[in-house]
Amino acid sequence: MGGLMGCNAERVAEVLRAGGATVAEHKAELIELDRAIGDADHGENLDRGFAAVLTALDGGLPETPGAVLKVAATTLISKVGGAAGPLYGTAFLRAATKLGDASELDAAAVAAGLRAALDGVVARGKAEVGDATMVDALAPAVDAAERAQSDGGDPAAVLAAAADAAKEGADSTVPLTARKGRASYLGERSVGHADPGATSTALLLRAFAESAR
Amino acid sequence: MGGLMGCNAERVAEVLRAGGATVAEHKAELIELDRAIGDADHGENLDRGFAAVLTALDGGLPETPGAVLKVAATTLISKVGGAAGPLYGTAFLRAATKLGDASELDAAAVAAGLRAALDGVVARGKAEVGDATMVDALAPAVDAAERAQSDGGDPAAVLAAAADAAKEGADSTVPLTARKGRASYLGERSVGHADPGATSTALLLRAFAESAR
Amino acid sequence: MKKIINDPAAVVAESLRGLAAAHADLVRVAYDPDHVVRADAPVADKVAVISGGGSGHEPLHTGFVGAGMLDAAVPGPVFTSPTPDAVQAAISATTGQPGALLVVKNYTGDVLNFETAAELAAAEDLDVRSVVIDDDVAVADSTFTAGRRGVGGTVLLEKLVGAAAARGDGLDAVETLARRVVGQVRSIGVALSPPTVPHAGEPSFDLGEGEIEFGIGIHGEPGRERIPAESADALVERMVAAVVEDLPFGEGDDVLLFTNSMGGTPPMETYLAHGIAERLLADRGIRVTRRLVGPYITSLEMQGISLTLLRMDDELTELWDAPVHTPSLRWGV
Amino acid sequence: MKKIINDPAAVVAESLRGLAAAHADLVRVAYDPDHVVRADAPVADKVAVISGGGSGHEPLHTGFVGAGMLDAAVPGPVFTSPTPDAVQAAISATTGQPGALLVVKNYTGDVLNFETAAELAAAEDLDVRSVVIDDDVAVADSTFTAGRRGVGGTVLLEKLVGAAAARGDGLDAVETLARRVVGQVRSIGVALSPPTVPHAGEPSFDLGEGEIEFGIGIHGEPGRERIPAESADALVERMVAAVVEDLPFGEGDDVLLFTNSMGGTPPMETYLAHGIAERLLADRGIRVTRRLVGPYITSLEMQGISLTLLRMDDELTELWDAPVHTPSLRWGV
Ligand SMILES: Nc1ncnc2c1ncn2[C@@H]1O[C@H](COP(=O)(O)OP(=O)(O)O)[C@@H](O)[C@H]1O
Ligand SMILES: Nc1ncnc2c1ncn2[C@@H]1O[C@H](COP(=O)(O)OP(=O)(O)O)[C@@H](O)[C@H]1O
Ligand SMILES: [Mg+2]
Ligand SMILES: [Mg+2]
Ligand SMILES: [Mg+2]
Ligand SMILES: [Mg+2]
Repeated sequence: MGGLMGCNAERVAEVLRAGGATVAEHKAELIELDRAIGDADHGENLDRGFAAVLTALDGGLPETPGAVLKVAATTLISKVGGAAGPLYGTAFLRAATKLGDASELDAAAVAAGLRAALDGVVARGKAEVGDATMVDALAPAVDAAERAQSDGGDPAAVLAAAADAAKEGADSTVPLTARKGRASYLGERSVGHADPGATSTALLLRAFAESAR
Repeated sequence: MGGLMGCNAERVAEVLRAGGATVAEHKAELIELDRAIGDADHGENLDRGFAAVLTALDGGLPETPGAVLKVAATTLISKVGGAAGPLYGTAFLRAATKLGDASELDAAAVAAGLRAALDGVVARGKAEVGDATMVDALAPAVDAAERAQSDGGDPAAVLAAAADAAKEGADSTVPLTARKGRASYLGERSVGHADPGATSTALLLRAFAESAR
Repeated sequence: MKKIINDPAAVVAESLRGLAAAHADLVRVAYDPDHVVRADAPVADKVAVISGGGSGHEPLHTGFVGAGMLDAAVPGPVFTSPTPDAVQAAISATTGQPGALLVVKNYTGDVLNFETAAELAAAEDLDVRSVVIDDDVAVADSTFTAGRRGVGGTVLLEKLVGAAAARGDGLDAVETLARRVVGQVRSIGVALSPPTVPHAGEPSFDLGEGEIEFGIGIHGEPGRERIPAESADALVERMVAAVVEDLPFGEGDDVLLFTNSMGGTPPMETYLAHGIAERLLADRGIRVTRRLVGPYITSLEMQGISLTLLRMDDELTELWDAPVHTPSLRWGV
Repeated sequence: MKKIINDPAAVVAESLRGLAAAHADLVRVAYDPDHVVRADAPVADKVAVISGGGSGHEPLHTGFVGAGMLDAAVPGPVFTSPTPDAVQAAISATTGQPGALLVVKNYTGDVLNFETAAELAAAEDLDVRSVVIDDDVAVADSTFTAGRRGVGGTVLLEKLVGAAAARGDGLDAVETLARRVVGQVRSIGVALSPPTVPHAGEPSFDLGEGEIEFGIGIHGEPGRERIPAESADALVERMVAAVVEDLPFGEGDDVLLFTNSMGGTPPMETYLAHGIAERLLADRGIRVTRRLVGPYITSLEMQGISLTLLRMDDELTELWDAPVHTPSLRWGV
């Protein structure tokens, strides 16, 4: 089965596994980004969390995509800690809730899930675009996803558009002065560094998109 | 007045001042030697002590060479600390006692003063030649001083002979395994380093000899 | 990086094992989720005082569990806030009808995770309140940042609210006291060398031989400003000025002066700095009536110090002097 | 080198000023010659317990002045034994008819300077005895060296003889106890990084990224052996073996385990090592009945730890548990 068309719980779990693999692969890079303007734990935190998500999924797959995402959410909340844990956890939780008990996802569901995720992150963290946080990657990703969906894209195309925009969004944090999270303590000294959370968001969406192709 | 012939309290003070100057000049070098096999304080300790000796002498000169050396001894004992303080202090104290209340020193007195100094160091520190301590410089220095004196040398010649032998003695500590003092904790790892105390003894005797010329 | 550790991922749990062995009379340690509670928890009819945060700041918080201070501490991974389930486990193990106060340092992660835990506790009909401590004057207190960090003031706050709970104050009173303390405590920190996070393996920042990070936090996050190394007199004056001018503290004030080592700075320098700070405060007419000197809130092996000033009054003095019996703070017992 | 100091030559005196300000209720500081005495010295009808040595090992010895431990401490310059007149001043300020015990770490300089002070005191008809502590198993105990160094055992010795003097033991009894403790305490230390002596300005030794100094002293003198960095499990096993085999300690022994940070090693690692040591001793059938964990005898900012084992019995346990009230060790009061 190519693409996410008609994608079910199993496919969503596969996509999450791809996300876990990319976090493991980029762990050192994320630590290094966080070392520069934070406390050098973002890669370690996310990797610990996604490894636990994969273990949880190995233990038995729930029946719906929403239920799979909910497992991911609660696992992230109880394993990641720091700022990223509650934020990513909330993102997955809100997406899960949005998807309800649908057994398969279409492009509209994917876009709506992403929108719910973003709303959750903003509700918890109160960051706006331009504050140099994961919102700078996620917000344009959601916009792009919705455009791709209304242009008739399939779920894979929606995710691909989100990934592209997220990457651009993450890059856009480099010249910014951080205003939320740990990097904000640096004031202008945060300028010139990519935000770790925005970078991990972009990496995750890229992995999701590639796995969904 | 050239040389120490007929030398009085004032000349002895001058000789001590030359010693103080050499210690100040070589302070960093002595710290560095002690850093390698000890605790990096020998130069600091001696410099603190000799600076105090010079201050004490500036405050008023006693009448006899012995009394001058006694001021040096008590000042070193109360200012140097560590192993070197009591050892150098004892050396000067014993020399002072040996010289009694003679108002001028001849070659025999200089040689006898050095012998008394050595005996004092050995009595306090229990080191033998070959243990890689200041004794390795002082013992051959005393032997050479006595030879020079019995060969008819004047006080300056006696000190010059002592200084030459002390330098050789200090160099001889390089291949030795230290058996006394802090360097002994290193066992064979002390091999290859000159002993700081032997080195300072050689430097002092060289300064005394040159000042006495 | 050289550390006395085995697997970096196990460092917190293994360290807790040593704490448990060393202080079995004072604390009980539970693992996965990790939390440390008083050996005699739950203490009946007493408000529970609970704190926590990333590890690497020891003795904060685990070293302050015991009579007269914390009922529980929740250590997260190194420099990483603990998760809500860990906080919840600590709440469950210590909290009864009088409720609990969570002492939360103002970092996004701590605030979010403790908030979630408090919500979960509320769902179980426990009265759990939070107080957020944000005493670090290095960070501009504006809505354009995550707000000021919680640093040295946390130690004092935990002692004071712990004493209030121990004397039988109810949750309202303990909470009110906590907010009052937060309102009158201020801190500033400097770093001379960086810490190294075990899993990162590299120093958290690079600092030249002649440089100091002024306004450092406690997580190896770089400071607000990098200044040339200077004499202790000049540096402590710069620190005292930053703290005094912020609240501001003024002539006639009674204060508690807390001179803290960030870990790698030895007592010789910590006391030296303390002596200078005492003199500079006296010069300003500020009277130091209580003091605490030593490594109480650290950043692994980072070299540096912080100064914390708390405005004192009779009640705070009485609470400060009240007995405390924990692994790392102990008097009156 | 970066340190929070002014003039390196003034570092000890300036640090003492901070100590005096922080603990005016416990200690009194006199300068030039520098010595620290109990605030209530001289204590009538009590054997005085006095120690001292080079500075840079804080809290040893100045942090242990107070009720139940030291009557006086004599801090020399950094890593340099104090001079006899300083020791003599401390004796004069604290010693009456019951006499005094000098606790001397076995270093040539300390032994010679304290010996001279004792002679001077004898000339003034004071009964002053010395006990030399030499508990470091890293140094071969032979006449071909200056003998074993005094290290971690010193802390325990000062506490125990301080307690004996406090309960009213006479000088003979205090001296006998001291010698008994020296006979049954052993230590070993390791360093992961060197200290830097303020006046030297350079690290005391150079250590590669993958190297550990095994059998380190407390003065930045290099250790006996340089070994490759290894896991905490392997390193602590190596240390425990060295200490246990030396006395030897054996199955059925009750011991006090003192896990000491050399200064720069944070609590996280110190407790981690302590937990491993507890386990390794249990494996050998050695029962840990008392413990002390933390930075109590340090070498400036050197990273590393030491382990000290003291064979316990009822008397030593009672003396260990007895009240102590000093700046850095406090319980039972
Ligand atoms: N208020 C916030 N809103 C959105 N994202 C945030 C916020 N605060 C922090 N973040 C994100 O979290 C990332 C840091 O995560 P992590 O390093 O795991 O946690 P911590 O900062 O607690 O160490 C930042 O790079 C940023 O993207
Ligand atoms: N027992 C001894 N006999 C003779 N000289 C000694 C003895 N012990 C140490 N020394 C000398 O003292 C020197 C060290 O002096 P110093 O560094 O000032 O004292 P410390 O070793 O206490 O730091 C050594 O280099 C050695 O020459
Ligand atoms: Mg981080
Ligand atoms: Mg030395
Ligand atoms: Mg963190
Ligand atoms: Mg020395």
